[in-house]
Amino acid sequence: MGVQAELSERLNLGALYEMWMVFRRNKAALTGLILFTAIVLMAVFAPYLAPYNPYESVGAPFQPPSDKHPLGTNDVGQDLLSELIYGARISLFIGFVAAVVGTFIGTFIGLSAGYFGGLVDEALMRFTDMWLSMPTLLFTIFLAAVITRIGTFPMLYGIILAIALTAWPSVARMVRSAVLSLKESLYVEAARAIGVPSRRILVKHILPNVAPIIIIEVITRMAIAMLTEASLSFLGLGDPTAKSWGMMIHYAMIRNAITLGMWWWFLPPGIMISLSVLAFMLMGLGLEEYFNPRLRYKEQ
Amino acid sequence: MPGNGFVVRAENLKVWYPVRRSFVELITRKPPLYVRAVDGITFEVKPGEVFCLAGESGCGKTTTGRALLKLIRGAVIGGSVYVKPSREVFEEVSRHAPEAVVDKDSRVIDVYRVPEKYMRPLRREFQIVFQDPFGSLNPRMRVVEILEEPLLTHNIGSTKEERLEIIYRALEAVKLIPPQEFATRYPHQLSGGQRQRVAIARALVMNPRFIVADEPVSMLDVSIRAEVLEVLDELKQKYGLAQLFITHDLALARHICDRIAIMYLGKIVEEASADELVFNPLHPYTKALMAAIPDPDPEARLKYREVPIKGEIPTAIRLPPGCRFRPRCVAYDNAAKEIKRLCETEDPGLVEVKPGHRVACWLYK
Amino acid sequence: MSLRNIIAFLVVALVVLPSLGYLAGVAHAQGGLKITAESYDRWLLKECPCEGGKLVIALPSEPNTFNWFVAGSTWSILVLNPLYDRLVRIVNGTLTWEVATSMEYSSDYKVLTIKIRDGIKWHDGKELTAEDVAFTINVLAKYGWTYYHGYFASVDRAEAVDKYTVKVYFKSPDAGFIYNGLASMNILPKHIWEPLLKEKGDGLAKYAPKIPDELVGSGPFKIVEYRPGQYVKYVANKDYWLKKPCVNELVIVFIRESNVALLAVQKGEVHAYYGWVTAEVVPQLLSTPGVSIHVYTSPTFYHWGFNNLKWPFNITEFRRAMAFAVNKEAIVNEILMGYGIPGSPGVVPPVGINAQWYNPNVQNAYYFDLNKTAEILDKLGFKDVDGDGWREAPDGSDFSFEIYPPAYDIIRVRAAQKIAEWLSQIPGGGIKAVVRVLDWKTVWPLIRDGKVDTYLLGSGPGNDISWLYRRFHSWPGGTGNWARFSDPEVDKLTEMLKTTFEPEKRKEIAWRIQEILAEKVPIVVLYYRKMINPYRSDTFDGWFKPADGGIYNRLTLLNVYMKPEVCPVKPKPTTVIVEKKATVVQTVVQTVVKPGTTVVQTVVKTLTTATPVQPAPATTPTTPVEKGPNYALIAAIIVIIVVVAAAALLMRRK
Amino acid sequence: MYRIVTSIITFFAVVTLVFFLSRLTGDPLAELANDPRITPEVLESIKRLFGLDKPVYVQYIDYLKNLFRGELGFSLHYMRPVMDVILERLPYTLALLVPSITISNLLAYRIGTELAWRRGSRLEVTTLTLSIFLRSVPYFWLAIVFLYIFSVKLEWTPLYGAMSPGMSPGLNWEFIRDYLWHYVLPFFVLVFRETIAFLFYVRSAMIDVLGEDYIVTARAKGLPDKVIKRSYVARNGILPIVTILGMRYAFLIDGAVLTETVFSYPGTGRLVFESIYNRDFWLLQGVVVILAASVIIVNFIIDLIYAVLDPRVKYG
Repeated sequence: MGVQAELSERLNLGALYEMWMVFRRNKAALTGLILFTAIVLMAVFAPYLAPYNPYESVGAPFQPPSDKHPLGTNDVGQDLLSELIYGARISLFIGFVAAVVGTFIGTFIGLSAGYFGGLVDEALMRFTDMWLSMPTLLFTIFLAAVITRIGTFPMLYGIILAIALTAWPSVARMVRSAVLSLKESLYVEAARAIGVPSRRILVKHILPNVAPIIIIEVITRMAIAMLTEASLSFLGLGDPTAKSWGMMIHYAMIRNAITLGMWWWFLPPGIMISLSVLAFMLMGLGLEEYFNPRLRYKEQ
Repeated sequence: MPGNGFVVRAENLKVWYPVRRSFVELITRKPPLYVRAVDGITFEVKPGEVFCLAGESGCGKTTTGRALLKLIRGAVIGGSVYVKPSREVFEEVSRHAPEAVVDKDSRVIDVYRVPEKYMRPLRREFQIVFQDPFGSLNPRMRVVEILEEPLLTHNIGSTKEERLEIIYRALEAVKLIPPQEFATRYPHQLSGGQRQRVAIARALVMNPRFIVADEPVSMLDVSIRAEVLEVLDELKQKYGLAQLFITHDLALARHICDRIAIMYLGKIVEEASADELVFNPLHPYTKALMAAIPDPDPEARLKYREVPIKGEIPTAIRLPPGCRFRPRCVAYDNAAKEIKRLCETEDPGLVEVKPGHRVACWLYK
Repeated sequence: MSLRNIIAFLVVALVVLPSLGYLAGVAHAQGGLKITAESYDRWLLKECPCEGGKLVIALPSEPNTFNWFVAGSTWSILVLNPLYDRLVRIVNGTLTWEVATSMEYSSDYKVLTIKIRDGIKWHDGKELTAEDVAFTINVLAKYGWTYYHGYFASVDRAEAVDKYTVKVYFKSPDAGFIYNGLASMNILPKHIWEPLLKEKGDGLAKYAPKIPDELVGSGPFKIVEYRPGQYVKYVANKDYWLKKPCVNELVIVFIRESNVALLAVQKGEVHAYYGWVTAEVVPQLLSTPGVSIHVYTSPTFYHWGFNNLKWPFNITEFRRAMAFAVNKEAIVNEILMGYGIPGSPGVVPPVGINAQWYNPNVQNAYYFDLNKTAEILDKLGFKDVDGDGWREAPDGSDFSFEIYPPAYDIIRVRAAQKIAEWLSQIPGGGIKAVVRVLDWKTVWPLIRDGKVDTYLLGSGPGNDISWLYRRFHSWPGGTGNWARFSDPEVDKLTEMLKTTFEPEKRKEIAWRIQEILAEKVPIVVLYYRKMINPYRSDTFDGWFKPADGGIYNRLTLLNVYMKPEVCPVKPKPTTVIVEKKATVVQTVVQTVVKPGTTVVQTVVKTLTTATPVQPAPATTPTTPVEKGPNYALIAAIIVIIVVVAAAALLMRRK
Repeated sequence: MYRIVTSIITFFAVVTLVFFLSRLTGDPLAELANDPRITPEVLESIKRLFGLDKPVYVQYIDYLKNLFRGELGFSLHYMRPVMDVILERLPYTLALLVPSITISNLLAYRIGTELAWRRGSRLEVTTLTLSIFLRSVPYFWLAIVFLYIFSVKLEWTPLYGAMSPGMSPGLNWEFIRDYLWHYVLPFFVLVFRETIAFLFYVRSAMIDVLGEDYIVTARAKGLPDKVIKRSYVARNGILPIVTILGMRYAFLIDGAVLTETVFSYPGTGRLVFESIYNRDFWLLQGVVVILAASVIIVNFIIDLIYAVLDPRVKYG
């Protein structure tokens, strides 16, 4: 045990340190981390990086790339590069919130099913199976179509909700199986032998040990959520006021970018989506390999 | 209520695990099948005594240990487990679950009649140490947290300082010195022996009357077994702690235990004091086990080799009629016709052949 | 009821009503009204320069049903268009005789006598008679589920007097009947539909007619095949009574993405695209050899609607202030890229059949002037009291309202954002307007139920000016009055429109209504869109390009022919290699010029290249595909089997 | 048996969920009110005709009744039974899905095994990196880029549809050529994408198998690689792969929705898109139910296959 590790232990940085070690060992995961950091920085410092305000018309519409507008302008003369940079914010936001909400629902259901077992487990797992048996994107499309049509809240939230609602089943499955194996673990049995109440066992013994799985889930779910959002936007179910990367592609499509050969409009957002999904997938893969390579079975 | 001088007494204890039936079998009403992990055993552990359960793996000894503490889930449990807790615990339990009280005067409680939610006070005095020291400690908790948990659960010690005091004393008792240093460590920073001692300390902080030690050293390297065993022995000497020591190692059992019971396929086949059992085994199975003990004396080894065993331990789902050891029994092959007939039809009960030495074999009836 | 309303009511009662009564009396006294309409002949080609060939038209969406009684979508109507004839049709903004040859109202306007042409044959050889016409009218009048029932609700019954005369009896006079009802009514064959109706009753609404057996029409094309999601195929009805279509075959393909459709036109796979084309592609299209565009103005009025019952939009002055804050020219020029015309304050569109009722005097009632808005708002007490740059309500509380455009129409979303921007720039403090973009399915019920402050909606006018009744008659009398506008004079006038038959008088009433609407501003019409239809001008000619309609229309179907140099019929000596020669043709894009607007004349240079097209093998008369097994399914199964077998073999070898 | 019962329960739960969610979107005919032709009376009678005036639970019971008759309700947009509309499109989707799922799985299986075998080699690392990147690419976008390259720029493949307009299907060479010409790009995109996604499972399943003691033993015995690959790795590795086939199928349906939309292919996936566009929730509901049912059935079949392949699993 190195001094460094000793120190981190004392600072209670165990988990963080462990993760860092994983990333340092795994080249792919490190690439993912770097990419991720870059994209997050881009989102955070968008106002400083973007040459223009993406919500303002700053030039003639449909301009090809030029010195003034490195990626040209869109249908109302907004700068595409600025849109691309600001797009990181919306896309990451959608991905993050959807992933967190989805994982939260999944964790809750998985924990309950796994811990209480019996009839609760059976019922919840039937329910989960039902959702799992639906083609995910198809069902997300359906939910998004339904949700954005029943409330007067901004469409963006409807889409996030739709993505979250289809993201949870696999999380629930995974958490449940983790809980089931943890429940049989000796230290939980020891706690029961001591007479620790079940709620406390759940919170103190099971939850902290499911946490890594949840973290990985959030990361991979984010990737999937971003992809799903892009697909929904492409199909015309997105929020037309949210400048996400998916919406940029959608606009490019409805304003005939292919006909006009304006590849600078629909290629960059696709590449950005790919890069950020890649970042999350690499990070997820790295962490997963470390924590438990056999737990996962579903992805997209 | 036969006898009164016990801490824990199992009477005709049965643990049957149901085998999952398929849908068709459910419809056609096929009778349910069970794995009879423990199939009607009776024994008692006296105060201050170390009682050993020994046998091959899969014979049900671990299940017995857990069944005593009501830690088995998803199985059909029959028979009774009587315990004698301390006065205050007895009063607390009898207040909430009067139906569980068997004998008020001698404070005997039937564990299986206590509803789960009132088990907690009992758990305080009846504890367990698991076989696997690597799995039995939560890797995300420090030693101090692990040891504090039972205290918090049972409201022992009102302040943090008080609890720390108790924890340090328990750590010292299991020879983890200095306790202050060990207390801040995570399990993965401890060796196997140290972990097992933490596990013992966890049982110890509650000041129990009885612990089940479920093969506490079998997963440890031989070199560090001694220190754990030493701690356990000290507990018996110093605190008069009654123990149910589960092991597959007869040599170890003889060394540690006051009395030994040999289990085979969910039943006790022989029970006697340690020396009696080792030097005068009666049951063919015990003899076979003895043969497996490596002995430094080659002559002795040769002598025991004369009693071999055949086949392997069968599954506990479909048991043969009569004596369940019969298919593997060498003595059966050589036995007289009428005994053979008995072996084939009837199960031999545990019969006291000498004072304190009981055996379940038709040869001795 | 406010004093103003009472006065208005009295004015109506004292002045307008008696004069109306007088006019009605005059109409009575004159007795009967002969309907005048134009003849088709002036539009028709005398003879086809080339006969034969296949015309491919793309629509953005497929028809929802081939059952015309319940044809809800535009695309269904368009797809059935080549199949059926009408009594009269509106061509290029004028009423034109088709099957009918004359129509005459009785003196009380309760009977309409229609004479029809003889010698018209259904595709199956039977003759089209007055019975068919009467049957169609009766179904529409009787069954509430037919989509045109609203136009025929005033009809009591129709009778075939003789083989070529139909009499329509009305419950009450209905001035809009011919424009609304007859001009949009396809004549359906009685011998096909009557048995169906007897068999199914109301269930006919859910019936999908068999293709092509039950799709018998009398029009210039017969349907032979329908591939769901792909195309409808027609062959020319060579015996068509009006004129033989020049092309042999017509295929209508459905391409949702304008991207793809435009590329298909550019590649020459599709000869015309009748769909939503946004203006940015025009230069690209025009620079493609052989592609031209037809631009026309759609009469749909896109407007900024106010909820006239909700404060402060119930204050006429406030609405006027809003009207001054909208720069319609900017919306047309910037968002529509010039492809539109600014909305008329009188709502009635200056194009198409509605042009005859359009009142040009109101055009300049409002202009973009934020100072004027500021002035009115100041007067009304909307002032920036706390100096935060936003105006507060007269009682000093924060004031803001919402604009709801539907999410699917990006033009309206952008227009809403523009309006909000202008409102924020009002001198002396802006008005806070929040643009909320929701799905149409969500917005629509809100608009319908009056739950929103303001909204952006596109509404279609009717063929007959009496549509003003539906849009502006007091709530809840007019169900299309989503602005919940109510004005006693407009109520009276719009009611009169429904019963006044005299064209001059109707025009007068319509003009008056437009004046009132311009004054009261229940809604602000932002623009009428100009639509763009790309088409091939190198291979086909004879396109009919109406100012108010798309390139795909009945006259195009009759007239369009392959250019002689590519004509498949005229046998040409062996293979012709025509040099690629480019000719510059000047096309003047028609612009409707109205007083008060700047005259825009776009001169677009079209580069037409006579591309050598391989002469197709002599016209193969297309035989209707016999009904047989589903070939697509068979093909699918064969492909599956082959692939799986191949895969299995592949596996085996490894 | 147990599987059949749970499958049926799952199916009905899906139907119920989808039904009630669809009903949440409100009046499907509301938009007709803005049609200049439609008067309130007409709207009322149309509603009555479609049973929209009945309470939701009655509608639900009617729907279930129809389901037993093999009907999925009535599409308000197409004015036809939903089942008819779907059946018209299903052949196209099946023709796209079945071959692509077969081919891609076989490809992925071959390549995945090979990758697992050569774990750590440069070939493996390159292939993996490439496929991780390609897996991150949004599916529809990939399809658009393919369309842009092959159809727009190179003009090798057609822009849209399953056949040239007016090309009446028939068993002649001309039609088959035309059909395949339209088929190749969507098919290729599906196969390409699916192979890459599936590769990972195969690889990790195979790596697991390779780590098993019996493989190590077999190698230690000096058995030739070919024999080990064929009789040890392949056989044991196929089990975990079969289990996830059901999920891959569901995933492929998602892919079909996007692919068919991009290539204007007239299948059921495209119908999803169309029904969203037309706000035809009854049809959307039907498509979702049908596709979900197909996933359930496929999963059921896969379970059976699994039981056949794996002697350890027994289903009653």
